[in-house]
Amino acid sequence: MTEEKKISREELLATGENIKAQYNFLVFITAVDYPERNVIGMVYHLRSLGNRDTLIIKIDLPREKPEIASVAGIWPAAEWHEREVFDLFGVNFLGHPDLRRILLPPDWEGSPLRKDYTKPGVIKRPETIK
Amino acid sequence: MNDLKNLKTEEYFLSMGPQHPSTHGVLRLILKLDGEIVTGATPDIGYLHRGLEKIAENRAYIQIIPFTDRLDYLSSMSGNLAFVLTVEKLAGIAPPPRAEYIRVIMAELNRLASHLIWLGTFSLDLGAVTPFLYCFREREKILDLFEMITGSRLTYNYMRIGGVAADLSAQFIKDAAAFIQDFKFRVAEYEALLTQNPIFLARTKNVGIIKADKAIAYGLTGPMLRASGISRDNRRDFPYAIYDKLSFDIPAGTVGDCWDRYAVRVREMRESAKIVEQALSGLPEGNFKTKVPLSLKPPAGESYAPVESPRGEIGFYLVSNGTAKPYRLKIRTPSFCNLSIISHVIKGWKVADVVAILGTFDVVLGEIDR
Amino acid sequence: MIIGLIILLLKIAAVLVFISLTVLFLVYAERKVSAHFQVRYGPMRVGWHGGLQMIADTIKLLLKEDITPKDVDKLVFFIAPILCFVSAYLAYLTLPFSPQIVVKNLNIGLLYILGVTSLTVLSLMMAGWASNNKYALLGGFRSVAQIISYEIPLVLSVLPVVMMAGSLNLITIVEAQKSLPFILVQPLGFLLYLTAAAAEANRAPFDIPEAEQELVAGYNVEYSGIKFSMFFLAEYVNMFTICALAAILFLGGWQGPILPPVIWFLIKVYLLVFVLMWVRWTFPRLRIDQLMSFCWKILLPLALANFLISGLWLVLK
Amino acid sequence: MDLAQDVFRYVEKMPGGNLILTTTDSLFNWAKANSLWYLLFGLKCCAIEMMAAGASRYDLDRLGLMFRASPRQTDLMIVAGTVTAKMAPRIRTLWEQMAEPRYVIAMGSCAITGGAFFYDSYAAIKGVDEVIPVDVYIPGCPPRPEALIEGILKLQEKIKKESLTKR
Repeated sequence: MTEEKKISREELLATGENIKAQYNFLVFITAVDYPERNVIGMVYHLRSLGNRDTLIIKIDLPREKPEIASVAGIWPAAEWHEREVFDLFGVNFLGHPDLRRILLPPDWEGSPLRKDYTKPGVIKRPETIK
Repeated sequence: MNDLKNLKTEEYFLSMGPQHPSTHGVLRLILKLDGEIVTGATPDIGYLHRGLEKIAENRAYIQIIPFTDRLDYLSSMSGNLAFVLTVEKLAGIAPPPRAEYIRVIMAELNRLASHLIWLGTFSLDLGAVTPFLYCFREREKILDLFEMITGSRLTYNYMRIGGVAADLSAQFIKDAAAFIQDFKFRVAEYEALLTQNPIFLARTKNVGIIKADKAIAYGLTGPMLRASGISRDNRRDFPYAIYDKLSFDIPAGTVGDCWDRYAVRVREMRESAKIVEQALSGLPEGNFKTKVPLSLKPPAGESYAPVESPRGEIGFYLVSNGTAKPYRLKIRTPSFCNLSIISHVIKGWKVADVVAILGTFDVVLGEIDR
Repeated sequence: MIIGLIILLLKIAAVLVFISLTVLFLVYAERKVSAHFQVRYGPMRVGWHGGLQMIADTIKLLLKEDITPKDVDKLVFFIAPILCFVSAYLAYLTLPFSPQIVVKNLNIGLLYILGVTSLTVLSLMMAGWASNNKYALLGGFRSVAQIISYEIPLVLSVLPVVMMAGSLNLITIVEAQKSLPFILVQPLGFLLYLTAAAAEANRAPFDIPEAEQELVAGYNVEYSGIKFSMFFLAEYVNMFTICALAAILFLGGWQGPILPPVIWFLIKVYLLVFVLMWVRWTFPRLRIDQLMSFCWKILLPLALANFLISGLWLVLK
Repeated sequence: MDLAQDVFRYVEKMPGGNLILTTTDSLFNWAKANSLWYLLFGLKCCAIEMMAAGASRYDLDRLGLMFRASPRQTDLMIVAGTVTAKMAPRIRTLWEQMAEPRYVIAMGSCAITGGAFFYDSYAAIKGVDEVIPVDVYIPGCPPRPEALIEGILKLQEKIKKESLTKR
């Protein structure tokens, strides 16, 4: 059974504390960039190892200053996932134990997975399948 | 005695990797050492980060399949399978039954090949060179089987949305069955070299223990989780393809040490051999592919279909906006989550144990870094 | 006197040539033996079945650039490989291949060999320290801990042989085994000796000082070209030495029917070399603390017990 | 190398000296070509094929290739996989640590041009030859072990044409 929940960013920590006994397994955390809505959508994919339920939590963050509380204290697995989102989307996780770039070199500029990211030297592939 | 008290000792840092014989690619571990004992560890990944998730946003769905090969290059079939299942789930395509059987056969053969490489490199990490070559001997036979059908040894690009790229030949079915028969004896051979070897036991028993609650908290999947005593397997829990029609065991450990992780994987090889046997005998006749347009436009929405790869749960989180290209493709890879626990596990062990523990993690940097 | 000196020098030169050839053959043999264990062929292209492989390797190693990294302790870095090779080589000056073929028959031959082979540890430590590399340093430390510890069971395991032969002279020890080789009366001693000696020569499963999977190449990680080849060759020279010593002390040296003594001697030595290779390509590697506790908790008590029982038996006989 | 080069500079000047030079050249080249110790270093999928090439069926040891883990003791670096922006400086360092004479094989499309990651990738380098000089290119994704062996044979041919005086 898959359930989807849309909450605001202030509710995240409280919700997390409430559900962590049931949804004890964090599958992944990721983000999706929606420039036309001016929003970065966080996606938390949780699972209950007991009855195999899935819960997807979605939170919209403003694109200019994306900040959200870290859930690394609730699900330790979140630590690396949040670092990855920080690295590739530039989302700032407040209260994260060790927020550094994880995949890219520390001196990298920009957040590559944002839709408007450009880097000189990157060649766009010509369309072959119409 | 007084002199000893005044002796100044200090901890030092040892950078292991990105080029190191035992980091299985380009993983870098920065170890803080007190003599030989590890007091702290910081993994440094990303030396193979190619930006697959960004590339996927500019590709048609069918063009992404080859990239899924290059994630977990030891078991490309799992990556293929996870991706096509995700797209099929989103677009509502049902592959023909024969294709489902073929997918399972291929995925399980690939699991064997992947576990063989793991077993070989793990024994190599412990200093036993010969099992490594024995494992590669059997792996070559599996690769021959793959080559017969897909034409490729490592990156198969075999699964298609709505089926598979090519049908199994009669020769393949015959050879695969013969191989599985032979393979059962070969597993016994590896076990004779390692399982009860006192040096091997001394190096793995009670080394690098991961407790069950810790394993869940850090999101471990696959053999890593099962070795800690939690029987979780996507093949049984979220059955895909035809796994619900097959009978197989989910081996699990008790302690969660290196030896358990070794034993779980070795037993999994036997189970996989069993699965291939069943699937081969039950292979139905019929079409191996349904017709799917080249520029597939799945409806707007999102989907996630977890698959059990040899390393754990691999899944593609796909967000579509109704065009021919995915809007966002997040790849949840097992090694990435499994590795996140490493700095907690290796603390307090010796340098030699770091190598052994890392060996049982069975990481593939291609899927960690994406 | 001068003629004697010339003969001595010629003998030394002959030993050097012999060692070089032996080592080349040993390296070749190891590659071939390991290959055949591993369902491979090993070197095949250079000469008949790769027979010239080692010559190519040697010439190449001599031609390689000899790197001295910037921050090493240059003098120590330079001396270490030389010391390593020389200490390995010195043992051959008193090693009898047959009653006639020996450079200098010393009365304390056994003591001398045990002494000079222990010098190796100094060179490994020097190499590890001077390289200014943490992997090398770890390798150096490990080798010190390991070799010095294993020295004790090694010596204790050969003492009963000395007691039975009543001499430290290697030729006399062989002569004493005319009726029966000491392995038959000292089987435990033989096993203890071989184990401790394998550890002494850094042979797997005791090869932790250069454990490739952990320490990349251990103490010789920064060495290239000719200096590296000295370490590389010294390892095989040592392997031959310990096997030769085992043959002399336990297997009755060159004694045997029909064949000439030298041939018998080499047969026995190469048999032991093969056993060591067999072990190396079969077993995983021990960890440093397991290695040490194995030495102090198992080998040492066993060696002491063996020593005590042999002594009592000799006295009561 | 340096000493040898000095000596043979004079040899070449002497009339008839070329004969000696060619014989030493051919001996040295024979040794270098037949004793290529490669660096135990893999990046990606191609590294698995490199391992397979070293294992039983293909057995690089037949050609005299042996792996060493320390770059100081190796002659050949097989760049097997995608070179990324984060990895490129490390590859350069490794190459600089190798002792002369050293050779580089770029194995697989990724190491040659970036391969599948040529387009759209913000992190992949378009070919390892942007970082270090390459002697032999082996195309394929990944190349079969036979292709790797072919590449090594080509490299051996190349080494055998070298001369001590001009390189």
